[in-house]
Amino acid sequence: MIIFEGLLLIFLIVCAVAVALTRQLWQAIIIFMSYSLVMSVVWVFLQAPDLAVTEAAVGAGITSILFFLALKRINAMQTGKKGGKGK
Amino acid sequence: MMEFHLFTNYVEIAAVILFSIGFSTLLFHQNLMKKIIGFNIMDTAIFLFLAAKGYIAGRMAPILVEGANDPSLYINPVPSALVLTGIVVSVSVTAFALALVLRLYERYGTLHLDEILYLTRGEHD
Amino acid sequence: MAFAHNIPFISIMMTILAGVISLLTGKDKAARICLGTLTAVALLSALLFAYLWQTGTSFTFSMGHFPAPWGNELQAGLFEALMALTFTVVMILSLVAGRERVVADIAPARQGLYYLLCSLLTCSLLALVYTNDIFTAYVFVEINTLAACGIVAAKDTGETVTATIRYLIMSLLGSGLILIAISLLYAITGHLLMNDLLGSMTELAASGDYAMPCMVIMLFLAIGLAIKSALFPFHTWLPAAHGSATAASSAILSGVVLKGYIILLLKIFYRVFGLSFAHDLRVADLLFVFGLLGMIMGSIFAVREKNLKRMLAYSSVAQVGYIFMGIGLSTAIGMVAACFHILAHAITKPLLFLAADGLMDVSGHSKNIFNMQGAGRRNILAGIAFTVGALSMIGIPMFSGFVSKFYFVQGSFQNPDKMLATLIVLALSTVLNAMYYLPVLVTLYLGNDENSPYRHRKSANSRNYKKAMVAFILLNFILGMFYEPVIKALEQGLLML
Amino acid sequence: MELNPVEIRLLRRFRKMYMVTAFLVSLAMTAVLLLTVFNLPAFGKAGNPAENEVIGRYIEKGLEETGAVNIVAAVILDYRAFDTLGETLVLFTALVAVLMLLKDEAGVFNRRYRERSKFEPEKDQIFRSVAGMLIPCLLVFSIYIIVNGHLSAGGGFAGGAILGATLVLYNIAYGLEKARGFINEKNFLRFITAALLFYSVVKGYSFFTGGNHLPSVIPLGFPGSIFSGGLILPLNITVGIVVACVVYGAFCLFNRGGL
Repeated sequence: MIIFEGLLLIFLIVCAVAVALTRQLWQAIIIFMSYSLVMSVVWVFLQAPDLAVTEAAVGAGITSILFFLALKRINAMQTGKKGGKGK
Repeated sequence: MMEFHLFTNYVEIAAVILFSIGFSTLLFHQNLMKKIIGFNIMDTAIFLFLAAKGYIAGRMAPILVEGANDPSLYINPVPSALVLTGIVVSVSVTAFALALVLRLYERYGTLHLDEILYLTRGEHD
Repeated sequence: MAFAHNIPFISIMMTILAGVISLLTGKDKAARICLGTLTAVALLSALLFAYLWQTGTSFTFSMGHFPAPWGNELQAGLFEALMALTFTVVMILSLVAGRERVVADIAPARQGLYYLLCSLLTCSLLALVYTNDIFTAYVFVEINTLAACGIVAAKDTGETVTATIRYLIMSLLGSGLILIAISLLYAITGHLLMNDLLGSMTELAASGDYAMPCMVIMLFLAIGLAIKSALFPFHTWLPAAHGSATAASSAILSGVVLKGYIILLLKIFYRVFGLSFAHDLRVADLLFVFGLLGMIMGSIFAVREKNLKRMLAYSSVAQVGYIFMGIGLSTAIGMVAACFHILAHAITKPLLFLAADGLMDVSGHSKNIFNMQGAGRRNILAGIAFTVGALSMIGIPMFSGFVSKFYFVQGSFQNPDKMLATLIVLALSTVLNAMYYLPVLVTLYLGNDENSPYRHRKSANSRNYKKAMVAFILLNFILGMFYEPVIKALEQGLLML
Repeated sequence: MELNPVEIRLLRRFRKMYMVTAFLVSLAMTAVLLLTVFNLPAFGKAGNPAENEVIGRYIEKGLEETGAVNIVAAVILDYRAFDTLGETLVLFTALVAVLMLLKDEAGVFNRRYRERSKFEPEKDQIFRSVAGMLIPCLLVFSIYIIVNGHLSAGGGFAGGAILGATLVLYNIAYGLEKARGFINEKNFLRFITAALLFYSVVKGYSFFTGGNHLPSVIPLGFPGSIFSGGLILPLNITVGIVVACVVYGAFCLFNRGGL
């Protein structure tokens, strides 16, 4: 059990470093999403089911939706700008 | 009586490493979206730390089973309550920060904080 | 139980309800609700202050049916009541005086939300002042941060939005440090209520356990709150945010919001660690050094600044340095002086920002000092207000700024180790203050405006603006001349803390 | 805006310095925190400082005093309810700030980018039928989580987030016009204001009676059944509505700058 938990924790750290180093924003967001999900699994191990449910719904769900919406709007603006004027 | 726990606190060690990574991403990364993700990592790391501090090996989650209310059966419910509050706070802050970033992108067409600062320099008299 | 004991709770609930209801009303109604609620809260706080002054006690109010270590709790003494009163009065006067500028700067659809955020900001400040629970304090710090960023970003220019994101990022770093410090605190003591924390901390200090975690906790709490209240090396966000927001926001942010965090820090010093333990941890010395550096560096930045609002913002950095220097002196009089300076700065800096707004009004809305030649002659009231504020900040007798400097000097005499440094830096800082405020005054009154296109521009300020400015000026004189009762109240209040 | 070669070189050097400082600061911070963690009470051991009389009472008397089986729900909605009121206000503040920043009064964003990013869904039958099956399930699931907040893990925040996500899914699948049939801007603002008003008034009542040592008249109900826990059930529902509204509102504002 401890080994599995340790692996999950190492996975979290790798995810956190990867977010800082990836070049593509959407990759960073997906990595962050998996980070949140693994975090909620860790919380199940720590006997905190309330947190696990909330983190899965709010942390992984809502936060990721917000990030993707923001990214979508940024992409829309990017194509809009490129079409408009070459600044 | 001081004790020195090198590897017993392994969850806390992971939590503070994650905290430092998130903190550094928020402080030093130039991309605003990455900064916000860094902030989220920093906050979840603190929540992991708190959850670890509430955990007591061999005990159950604080949902009473059949009315048994012996404190030595359940883990500490307070950290869970604090973290629940914290998660919602961090989502709210994320939404606000993303809205600001969108506003900035609309105006300057970049997510790079240095570039934005360079572009604003000419604006104020 | 006396009615007065309900006042902290009623003040907080009223501002919450005002904020929530404002979402449905139009912009004018939202402004009226906000100002009406604030006036009621100010009156109630005055009542509470009078009650506590007469009885000479402090009390706690449990939020819910469970007593303190299980439920949440508010605590009110003279110090808290005085701060709540000052904060609400400054909020009201700033909002009244800045009303026209809000109408001009902020899009009509946003004005209702602006006042809503002001209500919530007051709610969070009151909760920060009254709360007795450190985690509740964290939650309200976050509301404070979001609402403060919101009222900066309400004026929709590139400059303000950029300033807001910088402000937000620095604030989040501060919040992160505060939250991990609270978690560590919980891990080693198991308490969140300040009184219980003080008990555990005293035990830990006596036994010497967890010395390293205690040190780190104090350091993180101090740095986290210092970032949010713009102590010198962490001040980088302040000039942009305070210099670019609309006049009312600048006044509220510099007068009130910065002080909320300092009060939380004071409560942590007194009620969580206890003064002697906090002193042993050496964090006060760090704050003292940063404070001294801030007093000099803030003024040097201000001397070089040609943008009037940014100059005032840098001056805030210097003044926050004074407050932290007073806390860092770790003497009784030093603390009183720091608290008095919180009040003095809270009524002086909003006055300066709002006067600067009136002066910019008659100079074509340029923030540059060179475009304000003779503006003090064109807008007489704003000129007088700016003069009063500047003289107070320099520390001329009869004005509030002088009193705090006087007590800072007295406080330094109690601590021989830090006396020399304090006195030298105080003198140097006074000279530097004069170096940037006096040239502005000279420009305002003696500047030649014959070639200026605005030389015939008359001030078009409303009567409300004038009334609020007169009130600010009077407050400044009152605090500068009849300071003894205030000092006495602060001394007693700090003992009750 | 052009930079000359000297400036570019300076900028590069600055960037290198910046990276080095960043690395050193992070390293120092990690070291300090690790040292602190080594000195903390041991992980997962009984009898740590955090396990004290406060927790004892929560678990021993929680059911009796609040009527909730889930002690975490009892703590956040009854014992430490002031924190949770603050937390709901944080959500509200964030929503107001986002509304202020992204509400597109003049429709500038829509006009400029409408051709390139579509806000109305494509007529995708498969997606719609899958959504049609999913939405009722999600709705039931979220309501289950909300109303069982005092009995099992979950509660208003998690359930409200799922409810909000369901609304978002409905909006994506069936389009804005249909979603506006039951939640438009006016409705939305009224919903969230009413929920928050109810929340603050109810909690204000319990704070007031508690602070003045008056008895509360709210029955706690039979432990373990749905209608138990006194105020916790209605408060969970209110919190759920607030969270769902905030999620849906944030989605609409991010997506097209209006509700």
